[in-house]
Amino acid sequence: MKLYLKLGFILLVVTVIATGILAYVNSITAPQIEALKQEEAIKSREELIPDSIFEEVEVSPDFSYFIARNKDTEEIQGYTFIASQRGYSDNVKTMAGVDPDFKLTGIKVVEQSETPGLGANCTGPDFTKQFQGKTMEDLMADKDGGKIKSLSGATITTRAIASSLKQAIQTLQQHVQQQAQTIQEDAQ
Amino acid sequence: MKFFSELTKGIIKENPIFVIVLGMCPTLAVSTSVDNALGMGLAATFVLICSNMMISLIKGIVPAQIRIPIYIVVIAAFVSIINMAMEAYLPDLHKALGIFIPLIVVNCIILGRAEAFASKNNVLNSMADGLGMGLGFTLSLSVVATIREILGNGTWLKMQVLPSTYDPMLVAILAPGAFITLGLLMAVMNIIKEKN
Amino acid sequence: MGYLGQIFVMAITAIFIQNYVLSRFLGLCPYLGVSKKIDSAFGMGMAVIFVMTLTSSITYLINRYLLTGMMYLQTIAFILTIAALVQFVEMVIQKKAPALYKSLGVYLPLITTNCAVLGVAILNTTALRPDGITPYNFLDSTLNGFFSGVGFTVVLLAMAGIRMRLELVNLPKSMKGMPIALILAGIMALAFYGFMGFKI
Amino acid sequence: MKDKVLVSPAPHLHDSSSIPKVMWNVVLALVPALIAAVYFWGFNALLLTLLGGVSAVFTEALIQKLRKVPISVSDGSAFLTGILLSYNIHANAPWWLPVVGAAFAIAIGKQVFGGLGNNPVNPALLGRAFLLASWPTLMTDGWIAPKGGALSGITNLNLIHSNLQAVSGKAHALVTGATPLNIAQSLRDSTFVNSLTADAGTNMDLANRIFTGITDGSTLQNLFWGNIGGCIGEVSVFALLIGAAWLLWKNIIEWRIPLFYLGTVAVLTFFFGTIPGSGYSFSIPIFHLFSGGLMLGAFFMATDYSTTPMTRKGRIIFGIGCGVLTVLIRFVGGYPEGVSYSILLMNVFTPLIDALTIPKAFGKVKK
Amino acid sequence: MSYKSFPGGVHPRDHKQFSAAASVEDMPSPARVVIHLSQHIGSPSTPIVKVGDEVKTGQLIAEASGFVSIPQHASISGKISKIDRFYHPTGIKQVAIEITSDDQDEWVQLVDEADFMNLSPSEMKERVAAAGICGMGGAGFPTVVKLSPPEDKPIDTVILNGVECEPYLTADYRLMLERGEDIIQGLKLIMKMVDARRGVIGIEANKPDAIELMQRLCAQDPALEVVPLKLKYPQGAEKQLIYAATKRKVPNAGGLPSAVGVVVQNVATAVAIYEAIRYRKPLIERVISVTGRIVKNPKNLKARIGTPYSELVDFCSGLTEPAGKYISGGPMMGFAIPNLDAPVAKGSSGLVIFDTREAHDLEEKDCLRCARCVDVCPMDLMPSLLAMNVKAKNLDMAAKLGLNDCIKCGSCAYVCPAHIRLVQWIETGKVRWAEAQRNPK
Repeated sequence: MKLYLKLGFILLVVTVIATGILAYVNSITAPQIEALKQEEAIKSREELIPDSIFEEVEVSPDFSYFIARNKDTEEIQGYTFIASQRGYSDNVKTMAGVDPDFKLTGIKVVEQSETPGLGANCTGPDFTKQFQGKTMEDLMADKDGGKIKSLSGATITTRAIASSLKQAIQTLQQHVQQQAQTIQEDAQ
Repeated sequence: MKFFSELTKGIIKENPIFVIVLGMCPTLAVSTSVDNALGMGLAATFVLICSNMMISLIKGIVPAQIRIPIYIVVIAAFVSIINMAMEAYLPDLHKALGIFIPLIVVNCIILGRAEAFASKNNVLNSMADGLGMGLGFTLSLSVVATIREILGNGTWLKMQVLPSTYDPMLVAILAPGAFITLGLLMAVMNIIKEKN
Repeated sequence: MGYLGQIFVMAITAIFIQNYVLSRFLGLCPYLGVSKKIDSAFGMGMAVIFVMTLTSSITYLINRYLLTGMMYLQTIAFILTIAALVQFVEMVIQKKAPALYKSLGVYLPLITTNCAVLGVAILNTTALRPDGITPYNFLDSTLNGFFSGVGFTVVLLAMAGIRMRLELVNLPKSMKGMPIALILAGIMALAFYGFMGFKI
Repeated sequence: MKDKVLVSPAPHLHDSSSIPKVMWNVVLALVPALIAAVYFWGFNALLLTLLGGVSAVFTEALIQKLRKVPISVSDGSAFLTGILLSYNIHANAPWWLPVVGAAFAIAIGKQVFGGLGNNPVNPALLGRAFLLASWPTLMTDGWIAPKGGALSGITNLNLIHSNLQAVSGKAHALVTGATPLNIAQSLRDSTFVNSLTADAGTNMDLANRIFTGITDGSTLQNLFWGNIGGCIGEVSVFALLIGAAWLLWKNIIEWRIPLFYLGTVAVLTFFFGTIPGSGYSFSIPIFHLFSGGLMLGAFFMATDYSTTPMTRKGRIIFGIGCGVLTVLIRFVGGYPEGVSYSILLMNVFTPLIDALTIPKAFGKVKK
Repeated sequence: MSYKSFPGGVHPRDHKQFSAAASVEDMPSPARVVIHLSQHIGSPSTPIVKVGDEVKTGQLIAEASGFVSIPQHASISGKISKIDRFYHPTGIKQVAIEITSDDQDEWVQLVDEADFMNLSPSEMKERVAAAGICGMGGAGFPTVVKLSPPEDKPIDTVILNGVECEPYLTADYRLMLERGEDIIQGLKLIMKMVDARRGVIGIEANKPDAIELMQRLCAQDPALEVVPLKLKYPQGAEKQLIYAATKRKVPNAGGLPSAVGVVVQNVATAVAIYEAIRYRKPLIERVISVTGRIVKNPKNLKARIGTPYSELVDFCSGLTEPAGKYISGGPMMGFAIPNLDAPVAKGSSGLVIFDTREAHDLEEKDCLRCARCVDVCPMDLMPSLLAMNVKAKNLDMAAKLGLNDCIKCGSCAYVCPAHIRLVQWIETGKVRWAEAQRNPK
């Protein structure tokens, strides 16, 4: 028993030392990682809706969006959000921006594990560019009657992206309109 | 002299992948492109060197019964460090390698070297061993990645090497391609070994 | 899709589509190392299912309630959990079921370095349900661990079956051992592409 | 006088079967399907088929030469693999596709295991899976309609609408540009079905009409004769059945696997044919039996000796397994057709099935 | 007529046309005979004569050396000229007694017991034992042992094996046509000895006249019955015959027919039993088919045990073409022998001679896994798997798969398109396995 206690104690000491070192490294790297993440997020949002400051609105624990206001006029320039749906092999996460009329200003696929060479081509500009200016109604693969040209050999990925965006815009639109209504009602 | 021979053995004679056959998972998973392979290889090399040295340092004071858990803690600590460092300073590579960085912990090469070599040798030789094994690992990874990237994407280190009319053989960068490429490479190694 | 439907999709995904071995490249060492005989493959498979399920549930709790704010300790905490768990399971089985221990005993320590186990634990922390929105809860994690173990066992058994068969034939000398096992894995991965894109 | 007689172990009689006889007979049984293919698609079908065969033979000879083992291409097995692979490619494919595919099939599917009899999975199907994973667009795009027929097998477009093009370009594109199983897959998608309805105006259920079109008697007839789009060797059920009858009569294939395979597909499609969410019932077993590569698969691929169970019980399990997987992939999978993958998957599990179904010796006493 | 059968089996062409019409001819007693001490399963007989001794036809020259053994008798009269190793019908050399004829063919005294049917069973068995009878279908199991089943295994059925499923052979067929009544007597005697109520004669469908004749002979006795059997090889194998006739399965792993209450005897054995009990005649002659496409006059000969095969062939006027293969026994289970020096033994049912084209030596290829061997195996084994395991030296696995249940009927090798010598591999496996059992490491 004594031996076990001793062994346990040694293990504990080693672990504590390791933890200490890790905590120290973490304290150096964590801010850097956080800053990188922020920077990247801001950069991607800026790419979608330029010259804006962003304000986060949480709709539900699963969905939130950013309202983009003009840096100077504070006028609403549009919204950005992340849409996600299961694609061919796993979830495909797409960041997108819409203008105040809920027309897409651009998209960026931020996370996917689709088939390389096929579905994975959804990150390429050839595919993402076509989303610019599309409305909710257009957001279907061309095969399904929409205006999104399918990736060759990867209809499922195309569908997943299109339909996730469509759903997200729908939720967004509802929420924005609701919000506006509440404000109106409050004003009354 | 010993230092030098410990260094080179990992590259050819005791190559961790082709000869000892350890560390298959990352080899197959991250060899889709040469830059990923290099990144993974160097990360593993770093962990190998550090853990080998550390374990060699503490070998005198570690009770035999709990040496494995302690080795794992040491390795896990170094892996976590490189994981954080990469995330902070090489975010793109960190993203590409994904879960395989934390999984360096269970890469059998590292624990294997700790147990087989570092726990019995001095710090300098352990470092050489770690470096050699790491380089051997990196080299083999790069060989596999070279084949897969060229066949499956027509590029090498992102540079176009095959004519643009080449219709890439996608399977090479998919899972089946990884297994088959490595399998054939090992068969070729066997044939070479037999000839010698 | 109801919850049951989602569980079904999770099962199909973990076992066939995103099989840990064939598509995520995890757990290859035991997959290639312990697949020479059906009996031992079965033993290993059972041990992995057991440990993966337990690990998934325990690491979920650790991640959720102990590691908040200290994510940098995730790797070290998980690997220690797995090591301790394996040790514990080994002790329990040895005491309570010596027969089982005899057949599983040799495989249990190997599981500590089975990266699939650590892989499941880590991936569970960020995984989402098939609806693409909801993060895993305790039950999801546990089930995912179980299904992943089953997926591992299924391909391990198939592999063992083929390799036992190949034992009886005249393989080219250079292909014997690892090379043929890897090529078989590649062939199985190609066959498993048939499950891609299942939509239920 | 010294007797010069042969002293060899019993039995001293043999039924005169041999590996070349078996293989060339299967090749012969595949000829009707080739004739049908040439009739529907012209010379290119023949060319692609031969390219596959020649590439397979060449690869096998080359590897055997390198391995310094006797070259055995004359037994016909490599040629058979090559043409079976070509049969799984459509007639509009680039010439190098069957060449590369057959080379892979022979090299990785067969020779790395030491040759005939040792390969665990059907090399031709492995070659096809390899091509599908490597060049998916080449394999799945660019189908051409048979001479005088339609890709979808719907030769009577009036079944759907007399002026389909004007009513809905999309529906028109579908019924002229997709194979029956592709259409079935499209009809599985509620988004697509809704868009069709929206397209045609509210009072015409185009999707329902398309469904009627592909399950109409005239379409089923086209499916039977092979007047539809598809891979070179799979379209003509009629031609394949002639070959299958020959093989069964010559006792080269055994009835269990095809029967249980086709039977399972028929039963499952009958009971679970309704497409979830769409309301269209595909409970028409004959449509499923005649479409895609099922006949080719059931009689010529799922009966491959080395890759299917040896036990009688095992063969039944194998057939049922193939059927279940085929229907599963057709109904919920990512591909419109599941024959190749289902056989390939069952091949992978064949040794396990064999190990679990070893028959009890005659007179085995229960313990 | 409804034909019964068993699962599995093959359909080789029967080739019986060569000798089917030839009535049994008496072969003159030869100038020299070679009587092997091992013509049966069990321990070899012990010689009681020495070189130079004079013997009469039918005189005892070797005693049974145990329970599972039989005595041997001189088949001609003359002088013992040699006791040495001679070619055996299985193609290898074994110890035998050579007798050189004095051309007198002087017999020992025989009897004719009028009331032989009413002898006591033990008396009958004694006479059978003394006559040196072993199974004449080929396997050569000492008959008296078969007639003395364990006390706890009551026998209710005796089956006479008139199947003769081996292609070419017609000896049993002719015997049934020409000595039907003696066969029935033999059957009745066997039933008496084992106290069975039912007697069955199994005959294959390709011998309709024999079926008809035997049915007529059985008609008076309700206890006797002829069971017509499907034309299929190995219909005459003991376990398969029992199954076809009674639907009973003899337990595997060394189970005997007595376990299911059955005794099986060959029709030729039945005649020998009849003669032994009635006349006290030892087994010194038997009917053997000498046949094949190139045998000038294929015949069914009643030949003395020990007659060299070469003399049989000469008696059939020789060969029309050079021989490619000599087969002692039937072509499915018989032994290819290097020359015609071997003599007729008690179990020799035929001598089949192939021409050079029929004698093919097929090259063994890798197993295709076509599973035809599995489909035809009458014992429900997986022959190719057994062979592969033997080749790979997995003897324990092979044993688990039923290695020792193989009856070496050769159906598997007959259909194998890869020409694998399955029977030989399995036999090798049996030997190696037995060796491994004796000397466990």
